[in-house]
Amino acid sequence: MTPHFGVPEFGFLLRGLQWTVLLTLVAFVGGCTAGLVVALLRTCGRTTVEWIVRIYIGIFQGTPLLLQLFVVYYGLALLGLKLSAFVAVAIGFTVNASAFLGEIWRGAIQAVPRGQTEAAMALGLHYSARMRDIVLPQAIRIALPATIGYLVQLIKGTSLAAIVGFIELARAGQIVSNQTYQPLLVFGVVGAMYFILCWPLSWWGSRMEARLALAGQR
Amino acid sequence: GTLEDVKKKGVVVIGIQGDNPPWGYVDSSGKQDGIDADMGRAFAEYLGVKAEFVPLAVANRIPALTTGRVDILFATMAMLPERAKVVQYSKPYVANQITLVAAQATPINSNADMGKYVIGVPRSSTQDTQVTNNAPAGAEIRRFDDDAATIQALLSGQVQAVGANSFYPQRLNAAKPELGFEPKLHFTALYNGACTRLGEKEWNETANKFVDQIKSNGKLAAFYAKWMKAPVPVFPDSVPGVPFTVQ
Amino acid sequence: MQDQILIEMKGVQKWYGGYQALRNVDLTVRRGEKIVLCGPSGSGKSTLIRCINRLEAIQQGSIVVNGHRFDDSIKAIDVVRQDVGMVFQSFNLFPHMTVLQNCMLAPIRARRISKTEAEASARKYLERVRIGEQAEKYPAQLSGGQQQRVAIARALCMQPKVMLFDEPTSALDPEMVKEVLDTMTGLANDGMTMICVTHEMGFARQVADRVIFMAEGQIIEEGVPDAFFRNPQHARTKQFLGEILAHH
Amino acid sequence: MQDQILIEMKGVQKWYGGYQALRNVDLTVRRGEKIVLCGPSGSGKSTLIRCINRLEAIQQGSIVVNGHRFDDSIKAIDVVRQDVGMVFQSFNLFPHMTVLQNCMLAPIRARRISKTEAEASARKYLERVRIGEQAEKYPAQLSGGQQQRVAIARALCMQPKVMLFDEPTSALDPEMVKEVLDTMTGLANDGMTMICVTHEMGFARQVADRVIFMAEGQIIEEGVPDAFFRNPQHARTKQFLGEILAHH
Amino acid sequence: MGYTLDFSVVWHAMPALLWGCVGTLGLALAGMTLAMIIGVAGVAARDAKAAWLRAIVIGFVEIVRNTPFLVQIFFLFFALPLVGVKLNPTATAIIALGVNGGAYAIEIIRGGVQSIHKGQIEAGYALGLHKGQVFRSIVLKPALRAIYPSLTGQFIMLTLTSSICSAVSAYELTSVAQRIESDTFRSFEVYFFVTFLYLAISWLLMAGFAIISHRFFSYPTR
Ligand SMILES: Nc1ncnc2c1ncn2[C@@H]1O[C@H](COP(=O)(O)OP(=O)(O)OP(=O)(O)O)[C@@H](O)[C@H]1O
Ligand SMILES: Nc1ncnc2c1ncn2[C@@H]1O[C@H](COP(=O)(O)OP(=O)(O)OP(=O)(O)O)[C@@H](O)[C@H]1O
Ligand SMILES: [Mg+2]
Ligand SMILES: [Mg+2]
Repeated sequence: MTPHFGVPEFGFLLRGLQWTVLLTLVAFVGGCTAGLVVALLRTCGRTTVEWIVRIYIGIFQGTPLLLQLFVVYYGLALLGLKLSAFVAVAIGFTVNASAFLGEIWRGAIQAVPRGQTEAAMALGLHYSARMRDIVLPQAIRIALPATIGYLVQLIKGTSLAAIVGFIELARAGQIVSNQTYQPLLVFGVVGAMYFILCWPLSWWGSRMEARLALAGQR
Repeated sequence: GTLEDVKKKGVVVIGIQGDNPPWGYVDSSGKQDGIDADMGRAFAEYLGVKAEFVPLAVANRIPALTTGRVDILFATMAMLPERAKVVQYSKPYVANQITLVAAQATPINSNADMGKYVIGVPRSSTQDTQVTNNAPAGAEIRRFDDDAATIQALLSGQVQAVGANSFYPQRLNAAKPELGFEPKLHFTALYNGACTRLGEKEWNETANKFVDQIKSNGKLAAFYAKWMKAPVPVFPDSVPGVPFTVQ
Repeated sequence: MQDQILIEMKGVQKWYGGYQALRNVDLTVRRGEKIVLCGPSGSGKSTLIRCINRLEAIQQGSIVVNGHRFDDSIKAIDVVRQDVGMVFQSFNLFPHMTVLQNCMLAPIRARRISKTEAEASARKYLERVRIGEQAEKYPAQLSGGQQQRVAIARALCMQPKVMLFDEPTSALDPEMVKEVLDTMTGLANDGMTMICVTHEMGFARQVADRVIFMAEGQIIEEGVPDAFFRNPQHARTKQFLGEILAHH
Repeated sequence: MQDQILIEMKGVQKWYGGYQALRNVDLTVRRGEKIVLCGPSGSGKSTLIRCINRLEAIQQGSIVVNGHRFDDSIKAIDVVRQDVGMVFQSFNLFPHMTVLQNCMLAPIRARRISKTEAEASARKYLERVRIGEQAEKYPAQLSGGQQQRVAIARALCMQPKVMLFDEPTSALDPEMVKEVLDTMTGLANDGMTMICVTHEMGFARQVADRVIFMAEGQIIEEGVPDAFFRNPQHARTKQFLGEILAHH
Repeated sequence: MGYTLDFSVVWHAMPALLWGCVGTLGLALAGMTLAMIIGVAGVAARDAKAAWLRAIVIGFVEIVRNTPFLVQIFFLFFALPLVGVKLNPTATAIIALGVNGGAYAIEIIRGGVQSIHKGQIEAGYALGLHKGQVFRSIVLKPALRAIYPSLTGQFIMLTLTSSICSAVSAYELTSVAQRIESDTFRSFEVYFFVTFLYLAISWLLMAGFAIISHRFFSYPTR
């Protein structure tokens, strides 16, 4: 009745880890796409649009992700839009990530010196060419460390997908701990798995940051 | 959707608990198991469709049903009058003893004794309701997310007693046999039913016919022997405040 | 041809919020003219030349560049910007592109000429500012003077009708000022129409057809360099020239 | 008294990692002397004066300031720093303090004089650099020239024996250069000992007792301004002066 | 549909919910205070002479930043009793929040100190101030001002993270919400409204932070 923590349990955690990775990828890809739109709208120069986007960002940065997922999952269902759990979670994460990444990238876009845009304008380049060729390539470099940092948050944040039934790593840990009654061991292993997933990214991020800082000094 | 939709699609979506053995849990190979899972599969078979399980956390079982994310709940749903106001119960199919469990050495003999200790319960569970109703005013009750955390709180000494269902003593003693965990107070026997949405007559009638059938054809007895290691108890014909049919 | 009017500003007024940066400015520039703009800090020199290629919008008056009147249509702005080259105090080279790419970008994207053509022309102008062998380097690998010369070449690649310079040498180490001024002088001798904000009075004397003095958003005085420096009319001009020339 | 030696550098060598920034520098400064230091970018001018108040540590040689020899004891460094005032190219005013607070901070903290006394002295020196009425403003609210004058007043408040200036006017708009140079000239006329890195040759001519030319970490040539400018001895000096003076 | 929204339960539960907000704010503010202390101490230790001390700080920061909060708080609540440290849920929550926020604060504050222009520090030395005086009078305020947005942003996140503390039965808004939900089964209404309450809390905090910033960091810059 009560198995000990062994190979099958470890395998179960690994399957949870797969979900964690998959959910993270979906959220990140979705968040990047939507975040780019948010960032561009937030810097478009039209006061009304910028304010609407600001409020959008404020709402999703100002409430717990847990409750956002809840409201998307059940709220959309109440409106008669019955999405599969995966699609609902993907939407929830995408929307949340778009707010955070949008804000990170807005900062990066605005951190590109104004003279760059002016030089591009003076050369007769249109908005799309200015963004694509001049501003965004520089903004991406500036934003990379923070973006990687957010990716780490996202990996950890996917644990909240459990509330709508996803058995990702944290949930798998709960289940195994509930079967084996060795929560310390189980959560230790789960923590280590998150660490192995997140730490290389964090390390890469801070190295990028250090490099950027160095480049900035020159 | 409606019963007809389900038959057309060939899949019934069943809400179940994901981490609460032996009621409903996902085993190490990722398969949904437990007595509720067997019930669910039997129900799908009864309808002639496939079963699709949605594992739910305790607190999300009712919203998953009411918002239409699942068609029916086999999710350790104890019959309580308040719940009956928002979901439609079927006839009962499982009984559950709700008790207060503590180590042998902890002297608890009456409800009033609960006031002297810190008591843990899984939030939103039947135990939560029972302990809250029976404990003296001012008793310190700590609410955790699920059974695992509650049990762990007792084992680590963060609480001295827990509101338990029939399976807690067995699990606790497996982890720390030297403490001799035992039921101290008996609160109530509770009955679990399948839940459908309020007012959906067709679903409710189908669920009731299914429960009647497995009671009479011995299937339920087999499930009971497998999971509860006990014979099927006698179920009451009515539970106060909990109608089994659409009113 | 020599007398053709290239830029005509009439009654131009420009506000930043409540602050009026240009007050009723009239200015006519003919093809081939070289104009030096000077005046104290905050007098509106940058604002004036930035209005010419619409980096700033004006609130009143009209600006006609090479026959195109500014309305607010995007089309008109783009057409004018292609006719007007601009060089900034802080170079504003694109740091993520090589020198060559910096020079090729706008011709390809805005003029839509082919890559090979763009490259040929870029290399030609880089040679002309005597920096051809640095084409594959990134801006950060060049000295300030070299960067500014690349910026000039980049603007020339669009084959502008007129070049605007906004204090092109004031961010440079003293040693590098000369190489940039020499490049500009060369350009002037080739007949390029130029408006140049600068405090390099030696350059003004040598190159300018007209020196224009601004203060508080207005054109106060203008004249040929010799007369302007020897015999300024207005008190404000005298004071300014006194300050600027005192410590040289 | 007039002949008292205030600074004496002997055989000073300074490396940044593997790069030698100062090569065997000897320099003696007497009380009341005004010295202008010039030379191409990277020649070690800043490094030299930063060694004097130990913002940079030296690896060989000795520096004696006002009779105090630098060893590495914290005490000696602090004492010397209080005797040496320094003015930077980029002002380095503290942005979160008002002008007055900027001037009062060090006297209160390092000299431990009373608040009222510090304020009185701060106001006196602010008057002296003709900026008394700006005492309550924050640095960002002042023009560059005003900021640099505050920086001078701030250094004076510590009543230093010698003032070091590291290109004090090269971050300024041309108009503001004069007001700062005037302040410095005033200071020189009052008898302050000064070492000044600058390319303002007019100032050097007018004020300096000696002009020193550095290149590649060495003192190449020195002399009284007249002789130095009219008749430089070394090829490197001639070339430098040629470049520097060409466009003026 | 068979389900009609009924927000009256939320109305009836309002006092409890508002108390929950107080609980959340209390946890958050206590957590932030602890995080600040850990942050400043950590920055000092991060640049200490003793290599082991630096290693501890680096290890601490990396572990905390690369594991989920839930795992951290479980560890504090369920594992520390095994070595004889038994903290009540509130203390556990505050420490968990403080430790989590502290790790981020260390990195943020460090960045702020490094962002101070070297010339500022040199000017301080040139005036004869010593290291401590330079840090207190010259570095600290501009550094805090530079990091203020990211620091307060992190603290808002910390406030939202406190919703996870219900997992160890700490008293805060989410636990109150779950309690009301289990009484009424009006999950959607309750959670929807609680989401609004969180929004109100974070906007309130932002406003508070803005006032503090205005009061202490409002010197002009270019
Ligand atoms: N974007 C802006 N917003 C508000 N005011 C501005 C802006 N740009 C310039 N100004 C103001 O307009 C006035 C003229 O500025 P402008 O840059 O044209 O002066 P300038 O003559 O070029 O001075 P400088 O020699 O310092 O470059 C100044 O008072 C300046 O403060
Ligand atoms: N902190 C440092 N680390 C490494 N190298 C340095 C450092 N500071 C200066 N150098 C190098 O030492 C040399 C002398 O620098 P220094 O700043 O003294 O020159 P300078 O004569 O003041 O030049 P400039 O006129 O550009 O200010 C330069 O080659 C410079 O690159
Ligand atoms: Mg200007
Ligand atoms: Mg220097």
